[in-house]
Amino acid sequence: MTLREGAPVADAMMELTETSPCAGLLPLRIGGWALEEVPPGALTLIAPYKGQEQALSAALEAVHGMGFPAPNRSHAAREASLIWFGRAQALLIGPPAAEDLAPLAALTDVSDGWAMVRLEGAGAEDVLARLVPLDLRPQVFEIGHSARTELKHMMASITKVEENAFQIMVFRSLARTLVHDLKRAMEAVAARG
Amino acid sequence: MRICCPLCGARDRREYSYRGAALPLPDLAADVEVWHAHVHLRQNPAGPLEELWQHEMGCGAWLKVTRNTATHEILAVTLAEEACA
Amino acid sequence: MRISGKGLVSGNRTVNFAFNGRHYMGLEGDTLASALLANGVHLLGRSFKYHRPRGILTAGSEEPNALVTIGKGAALEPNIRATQQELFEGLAAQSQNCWPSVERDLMAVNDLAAPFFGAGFYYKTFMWPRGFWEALYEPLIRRAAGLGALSGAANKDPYEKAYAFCDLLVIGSGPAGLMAALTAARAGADVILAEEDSRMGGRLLAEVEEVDGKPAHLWVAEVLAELESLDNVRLMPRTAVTGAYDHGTYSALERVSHHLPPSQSLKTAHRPRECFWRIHAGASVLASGAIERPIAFRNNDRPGIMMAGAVRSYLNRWGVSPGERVTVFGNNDDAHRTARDLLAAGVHVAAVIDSRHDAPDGEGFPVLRGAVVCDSTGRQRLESITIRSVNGEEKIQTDCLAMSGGWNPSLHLTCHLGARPLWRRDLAAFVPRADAVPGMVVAGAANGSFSTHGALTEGAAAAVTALAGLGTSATAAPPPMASDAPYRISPLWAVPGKGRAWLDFQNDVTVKDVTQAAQENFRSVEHMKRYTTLGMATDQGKSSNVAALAVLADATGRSIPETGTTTFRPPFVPTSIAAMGAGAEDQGFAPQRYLTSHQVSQDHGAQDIEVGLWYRASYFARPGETNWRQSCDREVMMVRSAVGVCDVSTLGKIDIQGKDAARLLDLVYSNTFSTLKVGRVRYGLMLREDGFVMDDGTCARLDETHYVMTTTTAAAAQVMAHLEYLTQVVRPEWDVRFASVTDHWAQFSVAGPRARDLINDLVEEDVNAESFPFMGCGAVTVKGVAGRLFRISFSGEHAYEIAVPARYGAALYRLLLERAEALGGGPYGMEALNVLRIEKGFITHAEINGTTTAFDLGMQALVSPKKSCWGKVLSEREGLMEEDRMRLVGLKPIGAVKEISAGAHLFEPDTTVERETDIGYVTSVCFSPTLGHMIGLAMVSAGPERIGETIRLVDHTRGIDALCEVVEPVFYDPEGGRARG
Amino acid sequence: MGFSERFSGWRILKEGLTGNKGWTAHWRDPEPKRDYDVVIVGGGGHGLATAYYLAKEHGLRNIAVLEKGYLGGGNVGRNTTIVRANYYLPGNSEFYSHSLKLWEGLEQDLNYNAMMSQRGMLNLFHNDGQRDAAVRRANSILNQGDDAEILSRVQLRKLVPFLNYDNARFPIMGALLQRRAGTARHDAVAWGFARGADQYGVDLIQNCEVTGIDVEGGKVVGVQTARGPIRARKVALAAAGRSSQVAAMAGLTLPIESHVLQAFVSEGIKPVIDHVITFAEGHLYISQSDKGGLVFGSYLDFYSSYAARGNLPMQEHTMEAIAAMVPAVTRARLLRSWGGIMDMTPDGSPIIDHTPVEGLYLNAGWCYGGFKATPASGDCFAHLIATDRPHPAAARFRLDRFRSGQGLMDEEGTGAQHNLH
Repeated sequence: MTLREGAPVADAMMELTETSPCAGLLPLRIGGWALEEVPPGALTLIAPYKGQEQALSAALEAVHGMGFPAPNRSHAAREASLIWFGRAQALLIGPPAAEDLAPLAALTDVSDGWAMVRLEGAGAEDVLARLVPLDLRPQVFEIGHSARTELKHMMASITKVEENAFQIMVFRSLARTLVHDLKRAMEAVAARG
Repeated sequence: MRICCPLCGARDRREYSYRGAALPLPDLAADVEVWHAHVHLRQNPAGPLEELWQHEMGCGAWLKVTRNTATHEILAVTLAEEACA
Repeated sequence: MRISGKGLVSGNRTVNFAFNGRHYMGLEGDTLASALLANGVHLLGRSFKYHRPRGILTAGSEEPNALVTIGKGAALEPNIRATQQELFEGLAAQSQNCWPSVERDLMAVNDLAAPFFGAGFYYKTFMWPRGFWEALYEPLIRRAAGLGALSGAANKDPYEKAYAFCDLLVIGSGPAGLMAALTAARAGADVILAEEDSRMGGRLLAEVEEVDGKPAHLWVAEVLAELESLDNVRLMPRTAVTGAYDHGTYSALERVSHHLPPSQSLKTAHRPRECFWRIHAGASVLASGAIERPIAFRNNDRPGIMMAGAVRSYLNRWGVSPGERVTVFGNNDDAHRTARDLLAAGVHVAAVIDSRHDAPDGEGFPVLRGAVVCDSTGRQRLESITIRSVNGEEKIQTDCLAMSGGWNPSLHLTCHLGARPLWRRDLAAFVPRADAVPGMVVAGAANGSFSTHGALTEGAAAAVTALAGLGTSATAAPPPMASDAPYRISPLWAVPGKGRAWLDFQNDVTVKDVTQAAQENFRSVEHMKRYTTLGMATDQGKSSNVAALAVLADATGRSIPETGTTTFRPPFVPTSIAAMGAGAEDQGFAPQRYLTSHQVSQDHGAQDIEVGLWYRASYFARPGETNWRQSCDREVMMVRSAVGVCDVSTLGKIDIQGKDAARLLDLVYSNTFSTLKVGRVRYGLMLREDGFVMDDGTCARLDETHYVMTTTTAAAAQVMAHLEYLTQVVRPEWDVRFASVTDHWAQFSVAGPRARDLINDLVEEDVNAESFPFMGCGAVTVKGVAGRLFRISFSGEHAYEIAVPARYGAALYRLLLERAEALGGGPYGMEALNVLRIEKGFITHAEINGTTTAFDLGMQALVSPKKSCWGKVLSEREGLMEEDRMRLVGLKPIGAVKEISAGAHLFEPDTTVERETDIGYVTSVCFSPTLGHMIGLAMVSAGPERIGETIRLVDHTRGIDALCEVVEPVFYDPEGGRARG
Repeated sequence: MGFSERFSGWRILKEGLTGNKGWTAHWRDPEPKRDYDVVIVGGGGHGLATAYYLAKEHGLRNIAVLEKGYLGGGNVGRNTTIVRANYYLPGNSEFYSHSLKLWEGLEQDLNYNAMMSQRGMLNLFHNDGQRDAAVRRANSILNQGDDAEILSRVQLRKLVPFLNYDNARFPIMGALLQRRAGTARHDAVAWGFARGADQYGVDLIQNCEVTGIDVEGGKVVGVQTARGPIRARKVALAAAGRSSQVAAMAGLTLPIESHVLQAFVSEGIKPVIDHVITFAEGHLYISQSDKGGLVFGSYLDFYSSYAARGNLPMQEHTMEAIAAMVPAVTRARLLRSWGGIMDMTPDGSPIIDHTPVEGLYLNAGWCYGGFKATPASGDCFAHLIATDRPHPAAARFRLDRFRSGQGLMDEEGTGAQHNLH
């Protein structure tokens, strides 16, 4: 199975149209906040094999310009980011993972497995504080920090990508609930004025 | 209640799931008495207890937590893969 | 009576409100209580048991009497404390627990029968004749239950929950709390200052006092101004900290919009009524002040008898005098302070009755030393009190009695982790233990330091201590000048004498009830409370517990510490279920998972059904089909005769890689996977540690070190956690990695004689018996998209599961349906899928119900004798191998009754139907359109030995009593030729 | 043996007219004797009931109940007061059936009004699978000779119109109704058994913690207590929540893990909920007491604990379940929450059995089910202690079933992990 799953083979033959996880649900603007879907690119789970952690990190550095992230951290490069995605796992966002990483780590294509949204606006952490049991105070959860946690009752990945901007991921099938819960939180915080 | 995950730091109890006492694992082929004791019987102390938790809604790591069952005070947390290796 | 120019609300805007239908005017900043007092309204409600007229006792959340109902229709809210409810334009409040009106309440007859309603009377009667309890007595008692009433309509107001984090949580904004917050804030710590009241300042708003050479409330304003100017401080008014939990977690209830008129505008439509906060604090300072306690004497519950501190609050904060001819009764110096303030405000003070012989002189008012109040008169408002002293008894006319039995530190939160408070003789009160809650430092009145100076100093010091625990050094803010009057008290709990003297006002528990409890040997304080219901009303015994304990101690001849301590449990103030449960209303209780095919299915007439968290298509109603059975039968026959398409993406899919992948699968499955060839799929069984079946499913080998495991929809999360357990805890040394790819793949079953035609129509590869044999798998290109094809069948037909990345799911599903329909097929749903699998005897969680073993399910062959596996040892316990265990068989009706039902029980023909003769139960049934009759799967004692026998099926709930033949569980194509061919 | 002081309406009247001066102690506070035929460890509901039935049914008199705190201070005083007989597995079926029958005559038997109220219990179901399980359960109950009905959504809505029928995450499909199920005033049950036992001459000894169990040659001979040694021919353990510690004094390791279960009560409100209602998806059970408080609970906190208090996540889950299913009561306010310590066994069912130590008997592992079991637990345990043969209704509550796998009673099918029941 060398063919990278999910990649169109020859565009001429395309008959299957794509649907994004949050199609028809986003964007939303409520109060001072914008909630937008992050266009699904390639997502690859990278799980180093035993004893390969250093070698993998070096290889990642070489091909993608980013080493394996420390727990609760992420790296961003041009058109690519690499976020820590849990115990012994990182998620490469953007380009497909280079095949030559394969001997060093289990590579799993999960490009279509996640709904990914971006919440932006001053006080975005006040919105997330309605849903996430995470200490998001700016001096604690800084730009580039990333956490696996829960959002209401869903497994989630939350990354602070910029000042006042968070990237939030849940399993694709949960996209509606994610948008519903974030919308509700935005409305409630906005209504306090 | 909060547990300090060695990978993620202090997190709310709601991110974790509980399995029970962390007991030495019998050999897979050990006889039924041994497995019976392992699966069913518990010292069940009112005091410090080594137990297994999983950071299920977080990083997925299984943790060996030493916790006082009378006070809920947490005395130590390690990654199970290191503690049990 | 409002005293012009007096109080902190003086000069504020007027506000219109209504009480019991009458209209009044109050001032902005008023509570309902202060506004009613200003309007001369003193009768607010009725007590629980005796329906005694009741007024306002306190000025805070500890109020036992002044409970009202606010709002209309679905917004109607009972048991709101008038002493806490802020006035807003148009507020309409009602009295509770009275009929027809609070002035004339028929249930007041209870008061006359009081002698027979003593403590625990109901345990001693209502027992004869048997059955009358439910029929007669209980309904009467239930009708009397409760105070306020709910509307009966669903609560549609918005509520929310939120998390907050800080270095230091300061609870209470009196002198101690303000100094703690100031000290921590100046040290740069992240501070949350939570105050239950709408306005910060605590007692400093209620006392005539100077701090730092200026009126106390002005000093408060200055401090608040500084705190507000700092961005490391978060001020949370109207926020009661309700609980202390493990490891620095606190709960708090914010009354977000109780003080506002119902929202009209769209902007505020989503404004929560309340917010339930989960606060994690590195450390905390408890500066919650103290609660003044009543003195028990005969008829001490009349409207107009109030706490002395509350009288000062109404006078000094709200500019209201609760009476025109006030008397004061106390055992400590605070009582005198009340007289002083009233006098200064021009209110007539008839007398100060002080039980102490060494009470200080009055300053312009008469002081009766060594005297007590022993009775009162006045039906709906206090008219007179009777004073007893060495010179005998004397009656004084008065319309307000301010009483003070001393102060109890508000140490409730220090008990929440189980610590018991300590008794301090000099204060005649309990004080908190130093180490009661890790990381919490108690300061000010909450700690028994009752002087303003003491509170200011202790508050600052507490912050320093608390922050030191976090490794942050701070310097205590210098305490401003303030009074340091000593607290002098000599205990007085209950004035001896005849009649009823109230301890717990709301629940009508009197001194007599407590002494009777003691007399009946309910000597443990817990017994006394439970027997008399003392402290169990909505005020949670805030003002009654300690006095009752003292009375019990006296009645049992023990000291108070010997008798016991009071303890408190969360929440500190009653907290609405709506706030703590916010987000779960309507459909918010659990997340909702949708398939990529959902919309397309809907377009094809699909009816949704919940499967775990997922929504799946139950069946597809075609025009003309009037019930699900018609659709289901058609879909089944469609699959058997042509081709059907079903979205099976909900099945858990776990991608497993690494050199030890095969070893892991041999450990987790009872059968062997290391021998599985690349490009092939195998059905596998998983056992729990205790040997029972956990789950089943297929697992495909994509290459030497790469598998993809399928789990049932229901067990997906459990299996994932199990794999993590096995690889992290049991075999951490193995080199294997896995990841859930459930949501990444949209996977569709294509089943039926025409399945291969349909598949070949869509994929580039030539799919044939060689390239994709039964139980084969491989990569395919579907309309240019790289996908996977598995030749597996859950229907017994020639079938495939085709998978593409989820972004193409909707498109592929649409295409599949289009092509299927061209071949005489179409979509099928869960109902048909269930029929197809029962006809084939395939099991689901109806059979894998957590109490069945591989042996029970006839799958012992799948427990490989050649290797050990997880759960194997205990699965072979002698008790789990007995022939007569309930084991899987098929059933088909053979008697006159052709109906069988799931959940029915099974018996041998001609036995009585009872538990002793019960030999099994039916797990799954369906009508098989293929066979033209109903079929079922069942667990039957020694089932396999009964094949061919007749068995009796009884379902009392559906009135079914049928004879069935016990058959092999496979009803259709037992040789499996159709699936393999 | 009759009661020295009978309670009745007349008594109330008489005492009321004479200033309630005549009421006497419900039980004595005797000094412990040096020697008893039977010492019962644990003065909770089960221990007191055991003493009562030992005296009443088996004529024993020389009995002591040793309680480390105050009588009824354990789980009998901290539960959600539900009484039911709607189990479906052999063992549980006959036992809880027996218990419900005892409940029905209890107040006259004890001359104490425990306010047993057979208001009916509704177990909601939400899909076909749950319905079939409810039907299987209902048929088990009926085969046992108790009452059960399956209500359709329409019938249910007539009975309890205020549930969330129209916009629920898990739509309500129907319910299993047991009319004879209901609630009782929990404290009164303990007090009634205590008073009854006391009047038979049983010594109820409070503030008397057992610190050791004396075993000589494999046979129990007595106990060590905070108030000195006490000899006994038989020692019966009924110390739920502390079973493991007490058993350890005799060198036994039990198949028990201790977990905290929270219970909740709201402010008193006028009656809204007349039945006991359970919502399986949230493991919620809720009813309303005669005083007007809503009484409810849900899951364990799920971690081992001896601290009789819980934490927020499960409190919130419980309130969320109410918000989801009973939105008409969510303006009611939580007044108190408390935690009880549960003996959790690997199959969620209890143990009433001999132990390897001669003369030492075990009553433990009641998980959530202890309160409704109180009378039958006492009756069956007393039978075992007095006759050394198991009572037929409790013959399956064997200590060795986990080892043998024979007769496991895993009603929820969640397996041997103690906290999952």
